[in-house]
Amino acid sequence: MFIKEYFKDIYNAIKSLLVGMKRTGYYFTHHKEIITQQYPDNRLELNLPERFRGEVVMTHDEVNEHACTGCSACELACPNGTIKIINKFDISPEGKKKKAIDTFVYHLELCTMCGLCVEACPTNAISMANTFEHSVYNRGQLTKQLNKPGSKLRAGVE
Amino acid sequence: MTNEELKNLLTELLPTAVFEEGGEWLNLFLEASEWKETALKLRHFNTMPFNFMFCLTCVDWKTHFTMVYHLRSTTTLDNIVVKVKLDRTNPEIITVSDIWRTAELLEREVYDLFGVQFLEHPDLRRLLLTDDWVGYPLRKDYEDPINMIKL
Amino acid sequence: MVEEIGKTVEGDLVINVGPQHPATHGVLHLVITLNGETIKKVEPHLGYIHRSIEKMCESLSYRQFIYSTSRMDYLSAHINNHACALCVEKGLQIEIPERAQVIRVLMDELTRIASHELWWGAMAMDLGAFTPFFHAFRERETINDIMEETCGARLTMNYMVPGGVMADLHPNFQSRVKNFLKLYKSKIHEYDELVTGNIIFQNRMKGVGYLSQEDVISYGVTGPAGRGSGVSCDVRKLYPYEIYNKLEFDEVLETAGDSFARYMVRLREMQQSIRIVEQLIDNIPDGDYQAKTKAVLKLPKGEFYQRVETARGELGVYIVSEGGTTPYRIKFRSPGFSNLSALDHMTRGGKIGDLVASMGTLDLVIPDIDR
Amino acid sequence: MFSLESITTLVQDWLNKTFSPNLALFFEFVIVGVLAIALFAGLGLVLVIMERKVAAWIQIRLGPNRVGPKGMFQSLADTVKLIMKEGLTPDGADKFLFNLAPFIVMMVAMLVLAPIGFAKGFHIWDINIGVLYVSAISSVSVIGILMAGWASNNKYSLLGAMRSGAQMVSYELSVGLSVLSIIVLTGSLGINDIVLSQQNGWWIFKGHIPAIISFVIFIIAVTAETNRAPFDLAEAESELTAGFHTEYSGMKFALFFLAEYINIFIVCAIGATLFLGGWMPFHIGNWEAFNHIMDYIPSFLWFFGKTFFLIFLIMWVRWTFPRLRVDQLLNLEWKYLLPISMFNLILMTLVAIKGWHF
Repeated sequence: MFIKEYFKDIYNAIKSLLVGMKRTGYYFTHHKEIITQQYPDNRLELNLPERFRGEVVMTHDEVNEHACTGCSACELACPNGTIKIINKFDISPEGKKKKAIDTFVYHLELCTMCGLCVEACPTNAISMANTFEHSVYNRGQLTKQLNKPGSKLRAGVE
Repeated sequence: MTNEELKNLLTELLPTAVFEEGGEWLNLFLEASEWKETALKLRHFNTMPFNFMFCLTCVDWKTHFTMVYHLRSTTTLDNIVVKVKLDRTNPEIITVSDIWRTAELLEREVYDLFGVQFLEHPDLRRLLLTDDWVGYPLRKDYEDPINMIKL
Repeated sequence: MVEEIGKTVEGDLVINVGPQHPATHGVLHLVITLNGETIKKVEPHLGYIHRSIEKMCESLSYRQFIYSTSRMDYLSAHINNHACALCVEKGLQIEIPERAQVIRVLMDELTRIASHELWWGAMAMDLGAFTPFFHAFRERETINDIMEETCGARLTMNYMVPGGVMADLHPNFQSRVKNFLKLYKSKIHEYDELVTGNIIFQNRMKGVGYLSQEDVISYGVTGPAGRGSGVSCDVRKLYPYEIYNKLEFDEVLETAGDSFARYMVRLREMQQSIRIVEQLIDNIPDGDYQAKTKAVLKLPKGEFYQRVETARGELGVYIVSEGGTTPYRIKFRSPGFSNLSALDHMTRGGKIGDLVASMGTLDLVIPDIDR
Repeated sequence: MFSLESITTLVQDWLNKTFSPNLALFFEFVIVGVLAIALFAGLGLVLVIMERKVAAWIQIRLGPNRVGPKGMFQSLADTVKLIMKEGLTPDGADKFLFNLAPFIVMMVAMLVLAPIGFAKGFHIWDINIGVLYVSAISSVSVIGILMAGWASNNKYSLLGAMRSGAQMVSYELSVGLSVLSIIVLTGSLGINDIVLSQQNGWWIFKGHIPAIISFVIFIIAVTAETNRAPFDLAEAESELTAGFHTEYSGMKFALFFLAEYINIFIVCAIGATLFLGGWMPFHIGNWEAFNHIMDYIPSFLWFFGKTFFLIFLIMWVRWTFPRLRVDQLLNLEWKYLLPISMFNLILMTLVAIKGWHF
C-alpha cells in the first residue's frame, strides 16, 4: 500500500510539473502572445485616453484668450497648494477696475493629478492634458505659468 | 439587534456603565480604572462575546484624551464602542493586548502618536516614528516647524 | 535594536529582512531571529513609508482628503476612496443616485480583481516562479486601461467624490469590460496550470503559516486571510453597503487556515468578482452619476464610522467631526496593519521560505500599514 | 568531411617538428589555455543572451532587443558595464578569501573542461577516468561558494553558503549514481570510450527504461548541483536577497555569474556525452545508409546541439517552477531521488549482465 502511494505521488508530481512546462512551452513557441510595447519607439502611435490626467493646462483659443477669471476656486480646491493665482486689476475701457489674473502659477512637482481643481473651476478654464513625460533636469522648470504671456480673459466669461 | 436591546442586555452585564445612544452604534463610557475588568466581561459575555476588536484609536479633545475601542461580536455581528476618558497630562490606561491580540500593535501606534502609556503592555516602544522622536504628532498642540503639515 | 529584543539568546542569528528586500514588496522591516533556518521570532518595524495621512487629513476639507487615501493601499485605491466617500455621505445623509452606486460597485470589483491579479503574480515571484508575474500583468493591464479611460489614472484614480463619482462612464466602458471578461475567462485555466496545481507550489503552501479561527479573531485578521481560516468576515455580506445586498455572490470560505487556503480564497474571490461584474455590466441604470452637493461640505458634529471590504480586508474610516469643514480626527483602520500583527504568530517555528510564503498570502501592502 | 581532428593533429605535428618536446608541450598548454578562456567568454555571452531570450518569450515579453541585431550584443554591453563597475569589498570581510572565492569557483569550472570531448578527436585531455575526474572536481566548487559566503561577513551570504553546502553534498550522490548506471553499461570511465560505445545508438535509447530514469534523475540532480531554479536556494532571491554573492559587485560578481553558466554548460555536456552520445551523430543500429548521412553533419555540431538542447531544458524548467523550501529540497533527494537511483542502478546492472540492452 505504501509503495503504491509512493509511486502515485511521484506520478502526480511529474504530471503537474509537465502541465506547467506545457503552458510555458506554449508561450515560448507562440510569439504572437507577446504583449510588450516598445515604449519610446511607439511614441507616435501611442494613444492615451482623452481623460488621462497628466498635468493641468489652461486652454487658450487662437486669439490668445482664456477663460480664467481669477476666482481662485481651484486654488482652494487643491489639497497640496499646487496652484497659486496672482491677481491684478485691469482698467476696463469704461474706466472700471476689473479683477484679472496676472500669473497662474502651477507647481507640477506638487501635483498629485487628483483633478479636483478642474472639477472646481466654474468657467472650465483649466483642464487636464494627457502629457506624461514630465522629467526635466532642473526642478525649477516644473513650476509653470499656465496663462500664456499677453493672453487675456475671453469676452463674456464672468 | 437594535441599540436599545443591546443597551438593556449590557446593562445587566455592566450595571454601572454609562451609555449613550444616538450615534450609529451604542457608546459605552468608562473610567480608566474599570476598563480591564469590563473588557474581560465583554470579551467573555455569554450571549455575545465581543471577541473582535476592529478599531482602537485615541482622540485628542484638547482638554482630555478619549480612547475609543470599537468592538464587534462575530457571533451576533453587533458592534459597540467603548470610550475611556483619559487625563491629558498623564494619560495612562491598562493594556488589553492580552485579551485582543491585535491591540498590541494598535496600542503601540497610539503610544507612538499620542503618548498614551499602556500599563503592562509587553513591548511598549515607538512603532511608526524613530526611537528618538520628540513629541507626539497626533496631539492637537504638536508643532513641527520643519515638516509642516498644515497648508 | 538587537539588544532590545531581549528574548534572543547567545547563538541566535538575528537578520534584518528589509527595509529593502525583494520579498517585503516595499519598505517593511522585519527583524527575524533564527535558529539555523528555523524562525524563532519575527518583529515588524514600521514607519519607513509613514506619511502621516491621518494628521494631514485633519487640515484638508472633506472633498480634498479622499485623494490621499488612494496612497494608502494603492492596489485598491478605488475601494479606499469609496470608503471615505461613503463615510462623508453617511455624515451628510445624502442619497446617491443608483447609477453612481452601480458604477462604484463595478469599479470596486474591477479593482479587486486587479489587486488579486497583482498579488497572484507577486506571490508566485516570492516563491521563486517569475513567469506568473508577467502573465498576471497581462490581465491586470487590461483593467488598468479600463480605469485609465474612465477615471483618468491607472493606479490612484480619485474617481469617487462625496455624492457619486467624478465623471460619467466612458462610452467604451461596457465593451471594454466585456472584452476583459472574455480575455480573463480564456486565460483562467492557466492560473491552475502554472501555479495552483504545481506540486512544488502546493508543498510550499500547504500547512504553512497556520492561523486558527481563534487566532484570526483575536489578531483582528480580516479579508481573504481571515476567510482562509473559516471566519466569515466579508463586510460586503455582513454589513452590506451600496447595492451589495441586491447582488448575487458568495462569500468564499476555506477552513484549512494555511497559506494554501488563503491562496484559494483569493483565486475563488476573483471568480465572485467576475460574477458581480457580469451581473452589473448590462444593467447600469440611467440617471445622474453624482448627487447635488454643496460646494463646501460640512459634516454635523458627531462620529461616523464606515467600513468596506478592500482586496485585503476590512477598511474602516472613522471620522470625528466638530461640525467644521475639516475632520477633527480621522482614523483609518487599515486591514494590512492587523494582518501584519498575526505574522509573528504564523511563522514561528517555520523556515525562512515559510515566512515568504506567509507574507505572500497575507498580501501586505506597506503604505497601507504605515499610512 | 570536415573534422577538427585533422586540425589538432596538424598543429601538434607542426609544434613537435619546430620546437623541442618540452617547448612544444608548453605551447600546447598556452594554446589550450587561450582556447579555454575564449570558449568561456564566448559561452558566457551566448548563454546569458539565450537565458534572457528564453525567459522573455516564456514570460510573453520581447527580451533584450535594442543592442545590436535583435539584441544579440546585449550581453557584450553588460560585460562592459560590469568591468566598469567598482568591485566593492565590504569593511568587515575577510579580504583575502573574499577576493579568492570567485576565482576558485571559476578555476573549478575551467578544470572540469579538461576531459570533455567536444568533437571527434578534439579533447584537451582524454583521461581514462574522465567521468570520475569530473564528479570529483565539480564538487570542489562548493568550497568557493562556502568561502564567498563566509568571507562576506553577511548573514544572508552565510545562510546561502550553508544551504549550498548541504545541497551539493546531497545531490552529488544522485549525480554519481545516475552516472554509474551508464558506466555499468559501457564498462569504462573514459569519455572517449563512452562516446564510442554509442556508435550504434545513444544510451538513452539503447538502455531501456533504467536509462531514461537515470537521465531524468541526472537532469534534476545537476540542476540542483549548479544552483539553478527551482533549486537555487543558495541565492534564493526572495528569501536571501542574493545569497552567497550578495556582497559581490562588478567583475567579481561577473565571475560567479559566468561560472554558473559554465557549470551549466559542463553538466549538460556531461549529460549529452553519457546519455545522448556526445559528438556521436544520431545512429540507428545497422542502418548503414542512414548512419552515413548523419555522419556528414560535423561532430562538433552534434555535440553543441545536444548540449544546448539540455541547457534549454534546464532553462525551461527554471522559468516555469517555483523554488523548493530547504527541507523539501533535502527530502526530495533523500526520500525520492536517492532510493530511486539506487534501485535503478541495480536494475541497470541486471540489464547489463543479462545483455537486455540493444
